[in-house]
Amino acid sequence: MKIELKNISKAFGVNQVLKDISLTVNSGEVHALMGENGAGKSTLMNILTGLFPASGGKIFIDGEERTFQNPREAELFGISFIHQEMNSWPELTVMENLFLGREIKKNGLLNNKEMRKQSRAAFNELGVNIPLNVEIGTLSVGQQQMIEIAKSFLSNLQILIMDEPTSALTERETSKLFEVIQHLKKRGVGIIYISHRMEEIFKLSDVVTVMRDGKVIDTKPTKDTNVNELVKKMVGREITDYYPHKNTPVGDVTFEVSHLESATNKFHDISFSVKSGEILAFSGLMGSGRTEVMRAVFGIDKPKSGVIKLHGKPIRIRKPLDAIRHGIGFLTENRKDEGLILDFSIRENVTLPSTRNFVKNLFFNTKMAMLFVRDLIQRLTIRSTGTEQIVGNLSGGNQQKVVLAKWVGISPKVLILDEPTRGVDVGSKREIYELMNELAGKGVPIIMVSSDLPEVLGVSDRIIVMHEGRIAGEILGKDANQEKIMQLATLGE
Amino acid sequence: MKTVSNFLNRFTSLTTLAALAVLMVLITVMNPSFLTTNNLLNLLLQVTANGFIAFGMTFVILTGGIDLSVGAILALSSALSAGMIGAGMPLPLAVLMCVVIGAGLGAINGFFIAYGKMAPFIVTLATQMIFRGLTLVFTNGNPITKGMDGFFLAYIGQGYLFGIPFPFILMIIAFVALYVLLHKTAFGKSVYALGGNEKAAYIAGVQSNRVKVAIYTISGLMSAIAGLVITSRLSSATPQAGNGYEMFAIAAVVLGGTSLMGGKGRMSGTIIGALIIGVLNNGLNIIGVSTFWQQVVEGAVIIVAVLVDVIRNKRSLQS
Amino acid sequence: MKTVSNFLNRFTSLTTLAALAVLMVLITVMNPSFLTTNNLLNLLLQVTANGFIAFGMTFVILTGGIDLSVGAILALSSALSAGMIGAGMPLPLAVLMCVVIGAGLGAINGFFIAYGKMAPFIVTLATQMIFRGLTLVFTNGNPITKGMDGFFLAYIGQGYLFGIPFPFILMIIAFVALYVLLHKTAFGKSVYALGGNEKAAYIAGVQSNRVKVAIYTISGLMSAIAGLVITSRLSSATPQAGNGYEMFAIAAVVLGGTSLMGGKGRMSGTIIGALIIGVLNNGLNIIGVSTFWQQVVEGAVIIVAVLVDVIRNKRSLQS
Amino acid sequence: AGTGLGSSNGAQGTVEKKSPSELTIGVAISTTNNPYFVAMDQAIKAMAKKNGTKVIIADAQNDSSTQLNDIQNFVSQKVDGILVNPVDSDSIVPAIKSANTAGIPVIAMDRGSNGGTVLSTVASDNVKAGQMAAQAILDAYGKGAKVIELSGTPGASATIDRGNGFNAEAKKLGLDILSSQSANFDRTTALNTTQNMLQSNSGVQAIFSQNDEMALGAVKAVQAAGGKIGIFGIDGESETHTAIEQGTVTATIAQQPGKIGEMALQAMYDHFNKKTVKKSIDSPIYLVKKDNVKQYMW
Ligand SMILES: Nc1ncnc2c1ncn2[C@@H]1O[C@H](COP(=O)(O)OP(=O)(O)OP(=O)(O)O)[C@@H](O)[C@H]1O
Ligand SMILES: Nc1ncnc2c1ncn2[C@@H]1O[C@H](COP(=O)(O)OP(=O)(O)OP(=O)(O)O)[C@@H](O)[C@H]1O
Ligand SMILES: O[C@@H]1[C@H](O)[C@H](O)CO[C@H]1O
Ligand SMILES: [Mg+2]
Ligand SMILES: [Mg+2]
Repeated sequence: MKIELKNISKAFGVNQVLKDISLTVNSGEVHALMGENGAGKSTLMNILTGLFPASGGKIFIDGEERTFQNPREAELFGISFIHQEMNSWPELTVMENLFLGREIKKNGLLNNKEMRKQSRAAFNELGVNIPLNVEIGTLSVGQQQMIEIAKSFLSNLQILIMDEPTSALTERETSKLFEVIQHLKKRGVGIIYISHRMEEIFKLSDVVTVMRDGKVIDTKPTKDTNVNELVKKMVGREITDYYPHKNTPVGDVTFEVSHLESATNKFHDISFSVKSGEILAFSGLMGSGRTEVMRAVFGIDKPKSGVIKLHGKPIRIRKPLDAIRHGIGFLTENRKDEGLILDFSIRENVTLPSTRNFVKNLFFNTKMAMLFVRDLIQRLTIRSTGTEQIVGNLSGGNQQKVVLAKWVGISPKVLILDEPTRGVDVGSKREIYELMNELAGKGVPIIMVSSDLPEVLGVSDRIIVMHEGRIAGEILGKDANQEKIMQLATLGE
Repeated sequence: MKTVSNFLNRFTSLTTLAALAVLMVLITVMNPSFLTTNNLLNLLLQVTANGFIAFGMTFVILTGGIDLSVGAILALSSALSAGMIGAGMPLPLAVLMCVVIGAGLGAINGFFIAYGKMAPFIVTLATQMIFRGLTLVFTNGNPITKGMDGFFLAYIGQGYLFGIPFPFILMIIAFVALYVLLHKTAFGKSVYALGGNEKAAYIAGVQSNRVKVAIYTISGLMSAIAGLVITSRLSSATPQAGNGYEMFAIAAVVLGGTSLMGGKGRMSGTIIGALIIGVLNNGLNIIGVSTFWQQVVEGAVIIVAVLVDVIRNKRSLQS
Repeated sequence: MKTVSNFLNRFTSLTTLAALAVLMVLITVMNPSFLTTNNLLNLLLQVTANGFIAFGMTFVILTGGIDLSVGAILALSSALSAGMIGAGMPLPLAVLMCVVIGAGLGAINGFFIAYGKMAPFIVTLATQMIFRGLTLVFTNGNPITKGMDGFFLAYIGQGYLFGIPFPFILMIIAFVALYVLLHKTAFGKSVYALGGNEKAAYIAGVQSNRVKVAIYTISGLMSAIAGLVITSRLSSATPQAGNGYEMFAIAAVVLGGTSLMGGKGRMSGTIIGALIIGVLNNGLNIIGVSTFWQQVVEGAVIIVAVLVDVIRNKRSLQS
Repeated sequence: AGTGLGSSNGAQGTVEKKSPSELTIGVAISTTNNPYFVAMDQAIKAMAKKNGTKVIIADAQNDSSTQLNDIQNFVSQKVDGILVNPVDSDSIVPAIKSANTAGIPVIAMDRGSNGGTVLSTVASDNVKAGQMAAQAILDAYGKGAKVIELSGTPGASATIDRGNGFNAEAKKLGLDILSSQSANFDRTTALNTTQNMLQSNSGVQAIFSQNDEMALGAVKAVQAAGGKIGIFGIDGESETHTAIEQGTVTATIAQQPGKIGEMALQAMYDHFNKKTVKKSIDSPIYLVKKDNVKQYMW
C-alpha cells in the first residue's frame, strides 16, 4: 500500500497548525516523523485516519483519492493508528479491549473461543504473555501499550502508525517492539513512526521526515542524515550539548526520607536524602516502585511508616496540600489523569497549586495570574495561542510542559519530577534541563525519576537505583554509566 | 464452597446478595409471616414492575446516562394502548402497540441525547414532563377501564404459570434476554465501551449515536412492559401510573453495584437491587413500621448497603 | 453595542438571556397583563425559592455532583424551626437555627459523599427519603402554624424594601455573595477544579473532601433559606414543602449553561435559568394554558432552550 | 359498576364472631401527604388502640399499584379485615377482588370502588361537595359571580369529582368561571398560582379551591394583592376553621376524615359482631361558615 498526502492543511479556528503538507509512505518501509512539540505530527495522523477532516489537501491511497469518515473506516482499510494517549477501558478485560468495535460473532453472539485464539496469536507474534481475562487497569502501562499494539495485529494491517509508542515501555518491551517492527516490515507493512528519541529513529527507520511549524522541512533516507542535522532542522538552530552543564555546587542535606514503608507492599525501607542544589535521580526498571515512593512522600498514598524531614525537622504529610505547604512540588508521570484538567485553560491549570499566591485581600487576582502564566509560557516555550488556551487542545509535549510549569510556579523548595521529559522534543528537553539547573542553582533540591538512561546520566549529581521496591544502590553521577545502573537495576539477573 | 462463592462473585456482587439475605432474616425474625410461600409469591409479583424498568435503566446507566422519563413512558404507552383497546383494537395487537409506543418514546429520548448532544438528565427530565402531560391530555385525567378485562391482557399481570406469577416469569425472560444482549453480544460490549470512555469508543468504531438511541429505546420498551403488567394488574390505565418509578429503578441499579459514572456494572446486580427494594417495601409493611418511618428506614438501608459496598470494594482493591 | 454584548457574554450565556427575552415577549403578546409592574414584582417573588436552591445547586453541579435532597432539607429545617417557634423560641434565634439546621443536613450529605466516597445521586436520594420521613414524623403530617406570624419572620417572605419584595433582595444578596465566593476566591477555583478532574485537583492541593462537605453545606443552607421564605409567605411550615424542588433547581442550573459533568458553568447563568422557569410558571398561568398542557409546554421549552445552547456552543467552537 | 365476582363475600352468616381485641385490620391509605388523610389515619389508630385491635397501616403514596401490593400483602398476612381508602375508584377494583377471593371483608373509605364487593363504603360525596361549593358561592355573590378555580392534582379522583360537581353546578347556577388552574392540592403552589390568576383575571369575586391546603395558600395571595375576595375550600382542616373565624376564608365544605375512619372501623367491628352493616354509610358533609364554625371540627 502506498499513501500519499498532498498539500494537507488544517486550522483549528484561527490557529493554522498544518500548512501544505505532502508526504509519501510506502509499504515495507519505516517512515519516521519528527518535529518539535506542536509541530503537527499527531494532527496529521489524525487527519489521515479520519478523526478530523482536513481544511485542505487530498489523500491518495494506491493512487486513488480517499477520505476516511472515521478511524474505524481507516482501520478496515488496513490503516491502524496507535495513539499517543492510550485509548482503552481500564475496567474491561484484556480481551474485551482487544476486540472492542471488532468483535467476532457467531450466530449473533460473541465467539469467545475464536477471539481467545486470535488474541493468543497476536500476543505470540508480539512475544508477550498477558492473561486475557484480567481488567487492563490492573496491568502496567507497558503491558497496556503492548495490548494497543496487539490490537492492530487483529485487522488486515497494511499501514501501522505509532505515535511515541516507547514512552512508557521498559527496555525489554522496547526491544521486543523493535523486533516486531522488523518483522512487520518484512511482511510488507508500512510503518509511520513518531518519536522524540533519536537513537530509535536511527535504529529503525528507512526514511525520515522532519516537520516544523506545521510544514515539512525535509524528507530524507535515514542513512543520509545524522542526529545533528535532524535536530537542526527540527529546532531551526544548532544544539551542541543535549545535557547542559550544571555548574552550581551541592550544599547541605535539606530533604530526608527514612525507613519509608509502603502500606500496599509496593516498596520497603526506603531511606534517602537530597542536598540543596542537588539533582538526585531515581533509576530502575519500570515497576520497581519509584513512582510509588514519590507518591507516598507527597501524600497521595498513605505509607505504613517512615519519617520525612525538611531542614532537619520532621514534617507530617498526610495529603498533597501538606506537601505543597512545605514547598514540595511533584510532577506526576501521568499527565492526562493526574496532571491536568484537560477542559481548563493553561492559566487555570498552572495556577491551581499556587492559587493562594494570587489571592489579594481574599480575592483571586486574575490579571496577576495571567501575567505570571504568560511568563512561564515563554520560559518553557509552551506552544500555544496564549494563557487562555484550553490545555486539551495542546500537543502532547506542550501538555507535559504545562504540568512542569504548574510545579515550577509554586516556587518549590523541593521539586520531585516523575518522568519530566516524557514526550518532549529535544530542544525543549534541553530547556527543561536548564530550568532544573537554574532551580538547583537557587538551592532547590531536585528528585528526578526517569526511565531515560542518557537523561539520568546526563543531568544528575547522584543516582539511586531501585529494584523490586528496594533501594539497590547508589552511584555518583560522575562515576555512573549505563552498565553500572543496569546491573543494580536487575541485581545481576 | 470456595467455588460457589467464586461463581456467585462473578455472577453478582456478594455484598448486595448479603444485604438482601440480612434484610430477609431480620424481617422474618420480626414477623415470621414474611417467610410464607404466599407472601414470597406476592413479593415476586411486586418486584416485577420495578424489575423491568431497572433492567432497561441498567443499560442506560452503564453508558453513563440516566432516564428520568421511565415512569411517564409507562403511563403514556399504557394510556394510549388502553385507549386503542377501548376503541376496539384486538388485545394482542394493542399489547404489541403498547410496547412499540414505549420503544418509540424511548427512541425520542435517545435521539435528542445522541444527535442533539444533550445531557440525558435534562432531556429525560423534560420528556418526563412532556409524556406525563400528554398522558393527562389524552386521558383527560381519568383512568381508562373500558375493555381492560380481556383474558389476554389479564394474564400478563395476573396469570400464574406452574404456580409462579406470570409477570415474574416474563421478567425472568426479559432478564435472560437482556443479560445475553449485554454480556454476550458485541452490542453489549459497546454499551460498556461508551460508558467507560466515549472518545476511545468512537476511535474503536463504536457507533455511539446508534448505541445511545438503542439503549434509550430498550429503556422505553421495558417501561412499556412494566406498564402492561401494571395495567393488567389494575385492569385500568391510570394517568398517574409510574409516577416516581425512575428513582426506584435507579436505586435498584445502584444497589446492584452498577456505577452511575458508567462503564461498570452487571445485570445480575440489578435484579438483586430490585429484590432489596421489593423486600423493603413488603417487609416494612409486614412488620408494621409506621408509614412516616418507612421512608426513613428505606433511605437508611440504601445508604448502608451502598456504603458497605464501597468499603468492600476499597478493601478488595488493597488486598 | 459590541462592548455591551461582550460584557453580557462574559457575564452569562447570551442564548439563555435570549431565550428568556423571547419567552417574555411571546407571553406578553398573548396576554399583555404579564408585563405589568405588579405581575413582574410577583414574578420576582415567585422566583426566589427556586433561586436560592439553584444557587446552591450550581456549586454542587460544578463539582460534578447533584443534590436531590434540597426539597426535603427545606421541609425539615422549616418544620424543626417552626416547632421551636411554637415552643417559644424568639424569632431571630429560630430563623438562625433554621439556617444552621439546613447547613447541618447539607453537611451530612457532604460527609457521606466525601468521606464515604459514595455517589452524590444515591446519597442525596436516600437522605431525601430520610429527611422527608423525619419531617413527617416531627410534624405528624400536619402543617405547623403556631406563632408563625411574628413580624420578623413575616418580613422575610412578605416584606417590601423600596417597593421590591424583600425575599428578592435577599436573593440578590445571596447571589452576590455566592458569585464572589465562586468566581473570586480560592475556594471557588477549587470547586471548578474538583469538577474538572478530581484526581488532578487533589494532587494540586485541593482538599477535595473539605470542599465537598462545604458545597453540600452551602446547598443545604440555601435550601433552608428558601424554606424560610416559603414558611414566611405561608405563615406556616408544611410537611410537603419543597417536594420536587430539586428538579426545578437542576433545570435552572442546566438552563443557565452549567454542565452536569462538572467543571463548567457560571452563577449568572443560573439566575437566568431560574427566571426562565419562573416566567414559564407565571406566564402559562396568566395566558391560561390548561393544566394538562402546562407540563408539556414546560418540558418542550426546556428541551428547546438547551438544544439551542448546544448548537450555539458547537458553532462557536467551529468558528 | 358491579361484577359477577362479588358473591364470594355474600356469606355474612358464616362469619366467625370476633371481638375487637381479637381482630387484625389492614388499613390501606392512599397517601399520608395530606392532613386530611393523616386525620383519618390517626382516628383509626386511636380507636383501634382503645379497643385493643391490631391495625397495620400502609401508605400507597398515591400510587395505585403500590396500593394493590399493600392489599395483597394484607391478604397474605391473613388479616381479618381491610379498610381501604382507594387511590382511585377504578384501579382499586382488582385489589378488592383479591380480598374477596380470600374471603376478607373490605370497607372503602372516602372513595368508593367501581367493582368487586365491599362490605360498605363510608364516604362523603365529592361530586356533591363540588356542587355545594357552587351553591355557597351563588348564595354569597349571586348570579354571574366571577370565580376562579384552583384544581387538585391532575388525574386524582378528588380532582375529577369535585371539578365535575362544581363546574356542572356552576353552569346551572349561572356562575362565571373565569379560569381554572391546578395547584396540585399544595399550599405553596396555590399561593403562586393564585397570584398569577388574579393578575390575568380582573374583577374576581370568589375563589373555589378544591381543597383547604390550596385555599390557605390562596388566602396569602389574596392578602398580598390586598383585595377582598371570597375563598371557598373543601375538607374542613382545623386551620381552615380558624381562618373562617378570622374571616380570611369564607367557607369550606367540611368532611370528617376522622369520623370516616371511625365509622369504617366500627362497621368492621359490627361485621365481626354479626350485625348487619349498611352497604353505604354516608359521612355527612357540611358547609362551614363563620356562623357555624364552632359546630364542626375534625
Ligand atoms: N483539537 C484541537 N483544537 C485546537 N488546537 C489543536 C487541537 N489539537 C491540536 N491542536 C494544536 O495543533 C498543534 C499541533 O498539535 P499536534 O498534537 O499535532 O502536535 P505534535 O506534533 O503531535 O506534538 P507532540 O510532539 O507534542 O505530540 C498544536 O499547536 C496544538 O495546540
Ligand atoms: N507488579 C505490578 N503489576 C502490575 N502493576 C504494577 C506492578 N508494579 C507496579 N505497577 C503499576 O505500574 C505503575 C508504575 O509502577 P511503579 O510506580 O511502582 O514503578 P516506577 O518505578 O515508577 O515505574 P515507572 O517507570 O512505570 O513509573 C504504577 O501505577 C503501579 O501501580
Ligand atoms: O378528599 C381528599 C382531601 O380533600 C385532600 O385534601 C386531597 O385528596 C382528597 O382525596
Ligand atoms: Mg503528538
Ligand atoms: Mg513511574
